[in-house]
Amino acid sequence: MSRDLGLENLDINVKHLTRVEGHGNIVVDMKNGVLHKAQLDIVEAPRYFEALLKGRSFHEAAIITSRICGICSLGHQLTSLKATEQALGLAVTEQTVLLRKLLIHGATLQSNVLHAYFLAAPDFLKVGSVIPLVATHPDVVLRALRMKKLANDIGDAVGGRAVHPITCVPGGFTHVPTADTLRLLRKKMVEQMVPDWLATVETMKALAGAIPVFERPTEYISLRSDGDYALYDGDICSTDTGRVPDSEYRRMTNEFIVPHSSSKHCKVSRSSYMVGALARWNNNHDKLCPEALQAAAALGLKPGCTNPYLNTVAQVVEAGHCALDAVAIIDQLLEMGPRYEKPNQEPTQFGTGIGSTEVPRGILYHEYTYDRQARIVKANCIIPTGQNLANIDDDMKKLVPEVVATKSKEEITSWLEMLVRAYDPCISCSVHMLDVEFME
Amino acid sequence: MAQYFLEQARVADFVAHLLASNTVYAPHRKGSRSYAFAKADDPAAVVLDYPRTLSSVKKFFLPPREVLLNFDLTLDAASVPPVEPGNAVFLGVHSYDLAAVRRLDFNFTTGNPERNYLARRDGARFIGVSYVPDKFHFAGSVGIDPYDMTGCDMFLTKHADGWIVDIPTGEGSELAAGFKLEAHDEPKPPRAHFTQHVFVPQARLGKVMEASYDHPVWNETADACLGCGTCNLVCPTCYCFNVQENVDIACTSGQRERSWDGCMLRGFTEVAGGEFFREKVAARQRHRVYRKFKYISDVTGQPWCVGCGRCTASCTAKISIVEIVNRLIRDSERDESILT
Amino acid sequence: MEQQIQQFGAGPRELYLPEMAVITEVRRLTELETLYTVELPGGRDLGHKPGQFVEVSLYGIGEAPFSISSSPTRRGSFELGIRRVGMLTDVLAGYAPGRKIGIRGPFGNGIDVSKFTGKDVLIIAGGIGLVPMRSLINYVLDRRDEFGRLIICYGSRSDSELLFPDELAAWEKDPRTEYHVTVDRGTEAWTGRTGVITTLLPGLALDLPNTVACICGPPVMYRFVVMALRGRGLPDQNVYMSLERRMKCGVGKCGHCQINNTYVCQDGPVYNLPDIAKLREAL
Amino acid sequence: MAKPRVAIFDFTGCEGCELSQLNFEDQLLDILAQVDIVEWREAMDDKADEYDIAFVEGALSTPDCIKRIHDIRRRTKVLVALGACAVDGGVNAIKNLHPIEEVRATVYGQDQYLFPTLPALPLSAVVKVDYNVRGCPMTQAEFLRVFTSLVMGKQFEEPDLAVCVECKLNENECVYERGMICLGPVTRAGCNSHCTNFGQYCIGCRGLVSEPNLKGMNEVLTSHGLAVDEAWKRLQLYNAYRLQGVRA
Ligand SMILES: Cc1cc2nc3c(=O)[nH]c(=O)nc-3n(C[C@H](O)[C@H](O)[C@H](O)COP(=O)(O)OP(=O)(O)OC[C@H]3O[C@@H](n4cnc5c(N)ncnc54)[C@H](O)[C@@H]3O)c2cc1C
Ligand code: SF4
Ligand code: SF4
Ligand code: SF4
Repeated sequence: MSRDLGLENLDINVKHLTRVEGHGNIVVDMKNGVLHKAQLDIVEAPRYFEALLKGRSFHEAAIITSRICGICSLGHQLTSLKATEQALGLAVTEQTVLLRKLLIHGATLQSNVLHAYFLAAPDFLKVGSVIPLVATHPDVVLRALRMKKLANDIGDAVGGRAVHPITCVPGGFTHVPTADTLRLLRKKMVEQMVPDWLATVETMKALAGAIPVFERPTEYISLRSDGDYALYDGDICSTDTGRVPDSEYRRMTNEFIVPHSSSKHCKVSRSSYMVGALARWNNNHDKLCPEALQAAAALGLKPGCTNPYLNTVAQVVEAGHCALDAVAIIDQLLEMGPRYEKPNQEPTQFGTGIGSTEVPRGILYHEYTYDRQARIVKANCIIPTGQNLANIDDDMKKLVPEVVATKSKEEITSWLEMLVRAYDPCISCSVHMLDVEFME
Repeated sequence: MAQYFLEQARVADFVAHLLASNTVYAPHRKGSRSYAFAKADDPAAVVLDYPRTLSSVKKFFLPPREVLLNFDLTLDAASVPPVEPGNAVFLGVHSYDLAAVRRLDFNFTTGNPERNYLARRDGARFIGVSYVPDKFHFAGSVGIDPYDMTGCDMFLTKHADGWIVDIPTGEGSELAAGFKLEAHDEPKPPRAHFTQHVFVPQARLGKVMEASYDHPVWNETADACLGCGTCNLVCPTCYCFNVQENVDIACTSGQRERSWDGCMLRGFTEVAGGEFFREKVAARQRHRVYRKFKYISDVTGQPWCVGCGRCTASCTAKISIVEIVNRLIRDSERDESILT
Repeated sequence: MEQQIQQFGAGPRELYLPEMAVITEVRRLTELETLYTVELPGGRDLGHKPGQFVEVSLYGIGEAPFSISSSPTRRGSFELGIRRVGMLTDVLAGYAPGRKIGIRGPFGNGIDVSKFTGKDVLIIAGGIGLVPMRSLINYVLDRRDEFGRLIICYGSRSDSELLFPDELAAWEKDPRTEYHVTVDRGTEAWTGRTGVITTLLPGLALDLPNTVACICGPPVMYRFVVMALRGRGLPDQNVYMSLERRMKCGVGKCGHCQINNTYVCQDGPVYNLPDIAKLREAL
Repeated sequence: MAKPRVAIFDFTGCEGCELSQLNFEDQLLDILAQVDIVEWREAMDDKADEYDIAFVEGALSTPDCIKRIHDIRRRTKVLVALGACAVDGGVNAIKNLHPIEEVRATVYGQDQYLFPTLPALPLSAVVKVDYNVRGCPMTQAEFLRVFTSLVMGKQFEEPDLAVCVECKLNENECVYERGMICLGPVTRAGCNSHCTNFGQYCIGCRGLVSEPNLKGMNEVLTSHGLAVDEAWKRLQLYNAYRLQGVRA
C-alpha cells in the first residue's frame, strides 16, 4: 500500500481484532477531513446471562456468573458471592476474606502478566504474536510462562482451579489449603515471582520507547478503601467527584444502549470514564507497597497520568504489589493456622445485595434480589469493559484527528489496535450482563 | 491364649510405639463424617473406633491406579516399574476387611499369581479391632464375627475403658515387644447385635440364586440404579480393572496404567462392533450380586461378600444388597412352599 | 479356601510385560482384514495350541487379544488375521514388515486336539471366525492321517469379504477336504451358494457319534448353528465353540471377559457346549 | 513427517477454555514443538486457509456463527470441540428454555432487533465433530489426551463413566454426606472428579453419560430435599440442549 500521509479520507475497518478477549471491530470513517466515525464495534454474540440467572438458587449464582468470562471468572465469583452474602445476611470469617484477597492477587497477577507479555508485548516488538518470541526472546517467554504459572498456582491451591475456581462458595470455602501448601506457595513467590517481576520491570523499561505518547484528560473511577490497596472491597472513588459507597453504583455507571455495540455504554460526570489498572493507580498509588512505587518511578508512571497507553505499565507496577502483598497475606494465614470452616449458608434475611470488586480490567458490580426460597428474582451486573467502551471511543475520536496528518493508514490502524489492547478489554464479558429487571 | 489390656489413654502411646519401627497405616477422619486408611504419622490422629472406612485396605495391595508398564516410544521398549514390598503394619482393620483380603489373596494367587499384588501384600501385618455394627453392617450373616481375629497378628477388642489385646502370632509379639501391656483375664464384653441380616447361609443361598435368574427384582432395581459403579468401587472384594495408555505430551514415552473398574459400568462388556454383553442395568445388577453370592461361591463355598455394608451405605440411589438378597430368599421360599 | 496363603513376594512371573516380536510379512486379505506373520526373538516357537490367542501391544496405543491363525505345526513364526475395527487395529493396519509389536501369551485353553483324534472334524466358521479355525484346519491338514473327514463350512457376508482365497481354493481342490461356502449377499460375479451359514448344515452327511464340530463366528451365529446341529442329532458333548469377550489382561484378573461364572481367557475361549449350554450370557 | 497445522477458534463462550490452553505453562513449549499454530485470534495476528486440526471453543448462537463453522469445517481435516459450550451448548443453552423473543426483550428491551440471535447450539448440531474435549472450563488432562492421540494418529476414546467412578478412585467423601446434592452419578467422568476433590458438588459440566438414568437421578435429587423443578434445573445447567423436550 502506498504511503498516504495527510489523508483527507480515512476508512479503517479491523474485523475481529486479534489478541483481545472476545470479538470487536475497529471502525474509522473520515471523509473530506471530517471524522464521521471512530469507534469500537462490539460484535460478540449476546449471551443473555440475566435470563439464565432468573429463578436460580443462591448456590448457583456464582457458578453461573463465573461462566460470563473465563479471564475474570474469579472476579465474577467473588463479586457474586459478596452480593449474595449481603442479600442473604451471610457473614464470612476473617480467614475467608484473607483467602479471597489472596485469590484476587493471584488472578490479577496472572491477568496482568498475560496481558503485558502475550497480548501487548508483541505490539512493542512489532511481531504478530508471542510465538515468534519463543525463538527470538526465549528467556522472556520462559519468564512470562513461569510468572503466569505461579500466579495460577495460587488459584489452583486456594480456588481448586485458576479458571472457574471451585472452592469459593457463599459463606466461605469448601476446601482450605494446608499450611504446607501455603508455605510452598510463599517460597515460590519470594524466590521466583519477585525476581521475575523485577526483571519484567527492566524489560518494560527497555520497551517504553514503543509506547505512543497521547494524553486526554479523563475521569478515572476505581474502588478505594482506608485500609489496603482496594481490590476486594472499598468505596467507589472518582478523580472528578471523590468517594461514595458502592450502594450508589447505578449513579456511578449510568448504562445506556448504543446501536454499534451489543454491550451497553456508561458515563458519569463526563461523556465517558475509565476503569482498570490506570484508574487504580491514579486513585490508590499511595496504598502501593514501596517496591511497586519504586518500579513506577523507574517506568516513569506518575500520579494523575492521562495516557491510556500506560495502562499496561500500571498493570506491571500493580503485579509487583500483588506478588508482595500475597506473601504478606500468606504469612497472616500461616500465623492464624489455616483450618476448614463450614461455609455459612444459613440465610438470615432475603433481600437485595450489592457486590463490587476490582477485577483486572476495573470495577465489577453485581446486584441480586432474592426471594424467600433464596432464588434470584432480579439481577444486575456491570462489567468493567462495558464501562470503558465509551472512553475508548472518546480516545479514538481525539487520537485520529491528531495523528492523521503525520501517519500512514497502517500506522494509525496499529496505534488504534494498540489503544484498544491497552485497555485489555474483555469483550465477551462486556456483553453478557446487562441491566435487567425481571417481570414477576 | 494370654490377653492384655490397653487403656484408652495409652492408645496414642501404643501407636507411637508402633511408629517407632514400622510404617503404619490406620484409619483417620476424612471429610465431615467419614474415615479413611492413611499412613499414620500423628498418633493422636489415628481413630480406632469407627464404623467403616471409605475404601478398605485393598487399596494398599491393589491401588486404585497403578502403572503396569513404562514404555519408550522412540525405542519401542517397555519395562515394569519396581513394586515396593508392603512391609507395613495395618492397624485398626475390621474382621470383614481382613476376610476380604483373604478373598483377594485367593483371586490373585489362583490361576496366574500376580507379582504386583503379591509383592505389595508381602510383609503385611494386621492389627484388628472390633467394631459395633451400624445400620449397614451384616458381616454376621456371612459368617464373619466382629471379634474374629483370623489373619491378625494382634487384635483389639473394645472395652468400656480401653481395649482388650490378643496376640495370636509371633509377629504380633514382636510388634508388642517393648510396650508394656498389663495382663487381662476377664472375659470380653458380649458382642453387639447386628441389625441387618441375610436370612439364610451361603449353602442355601446358592440355590436361591440359582432360582432367581429371572426374578423381577433385577428390573425393579434397575429403575432406580444410576449405573454409576460406586457399589463396585467401594467393595473390598471387587478387583476388576481397566487398562489405559497414557502418553506424555512430547509423545516419546508413556505408561500403561490400570485402574479399578466395575461390572455395573456400561462399557465394561463392550466389544468390537459396539456389542455389549451385559448392556441392561438389570443384567449388570444380577452379575454384581451373583459375583458376591454365587459364581466364586459355587467354587469355594464362601460368600464373596463380607457384609461390610459399603455398597449400600454409598449408593446414592439407596439400593440395598441385603434387601435384594432377602427378597430373593423370601420369594424362592414362597415358591418352594407353593410347590410342597 | 480359607487357608492362609503364606507365599508372597516377588516369586511369580511377569504377567503384564510383553515380549517384543517382529512383523515379517503383511498380507492384505480384504479391505478390512490383514494377515500378519510375526516372529519372536530368535525365531523361537510360540508353543501354542489351535484356538489359543495372544495379547498384542502397541505402546501408546493399547493392547487387544487376537487368535493365532497359524497351526503350531508350522514352525518359526505365527500368524494373526486382524480386522480393522478400532484404536489398535487401525494403527496396526498401517504397519509394514519390520515393525515391532509386543506379544503376551499364548493365553486361553485352546483346543484339546487329542479329543479329536480319529474323529471326523466339522468346522463351522462365520466371517472372521475363520481366522482362529484356520489354525485347527491347518493342524488337521498337516497331520491328516490322525483324523477322519475334514468338513469345512464357511459363511461370509459377501464374496468380496471371503478370507484366504488361495487357501479356500486349495481346500476346494483337496480331495480329502470337504469344503462348503455360502455368502449372505453375493456380488454379480458370485456363482456359489447364497444364504446364511445354517443353510449349509442340513445337506451334510454326518457320521454322528464320530463327528466333532467346532464353531467360531459372530455372536448372533452361535444360537442358530447350535440349534441346527442339535436338529441334525449331533450330541452336545461333540460340539466345541470359541467365544469372544472384551479382555484387558488375558490372565484371569481384570474381570471383563467373565460370562456368568466362567472366564473366557482362562476356561475358554474354546468351550465344550455342555459346559456353557446353561450359561445364559454365553450364547 | 510435517507438523500438523493447528488453528484455534472461538464462538459464543467465556474463552475460559482458550485461557486454559494458555495455562499449560509447563507443556506449552512441548505443544508448540509438535504442531504449527497457524491461526489463533486471541493470541496472534496470523490467518491461514487450511488446517489439519481445528480446535473450536464456544456455542453457535448467531447466523454468522453458522456460516463461520461451516467454513472452518471445510478447511480442516479434524475438528475438535473444546469445552462444554462447544460440546453441549454449555450454560448458554439455558436461554433456549425460554422463548427467544422474551429473552431478547428482557435484555435489550425495545432495542432487541439490533442484535440477531439464535438458540444456542453445540457445534455437532451443525457440523460433524470428530472429538470432544469436555468440561467447563475444558478438562486440561483430556485436552492432552486428545492432543497426544491426534499427534500419534490414533482415535481418542471418550470416557463413558460417571464422575462417581473417579470420585471413588480418589476416595473422596461423597458430598451427599455433607448435605449437598451432586450430579456426579450421571455426569461423564474424565475430569478426575476435580470438583468433588475440592469438597464442591459436581455441577455436571462434562455433560451426561451416554445413557443416564434421568428418572432415577431426579428421584435422588428430590429425595435429598430439592423440589422437582429445582432438581431439574440443576440437571439442565449444562444439559439444557441435550434435554430439550425431555420432561422432569
Ligand atoms: C479371544 C479373542 C480372540 C480374538 N481374535 C481376533 C482375531 O483373530 N482377529 C480379530 O480381528 N479380532 C479378534 N478379536 C477381537 C479383537 O480383540 C477386538 O476387535 C479388539 O477390540 C480390537 O482392538 P481395537 O483397539 O482395534 O478396537 P477398539 O478400539 O478396542 O474398539 C473395539 C470396540 O470396543 C469398544 N471399546 C474399546 N475400548 C473401550 C472403552 N475403553 N470403553 C468403551 N468401549 C470401548 C469400541 O467402542 C469398539 O466398539 C479377538 C477377541 C478375543 C477376546
Ligand atoms: S452404587 Fe447404586 S446407583 Fe450406583 S451402580 Fe451401584 S447400585 Fe447402581
Ligand atoms: S461426590 Fe458426587 S461424584 Fe462423588 S461419589 Fe458422591 S455423587 Fe458421585
Ligand atoms: S466434577 Fe463435575 S463440574 Fe467438576 S469438573 Fe468434573 S464434571 Fe465438571
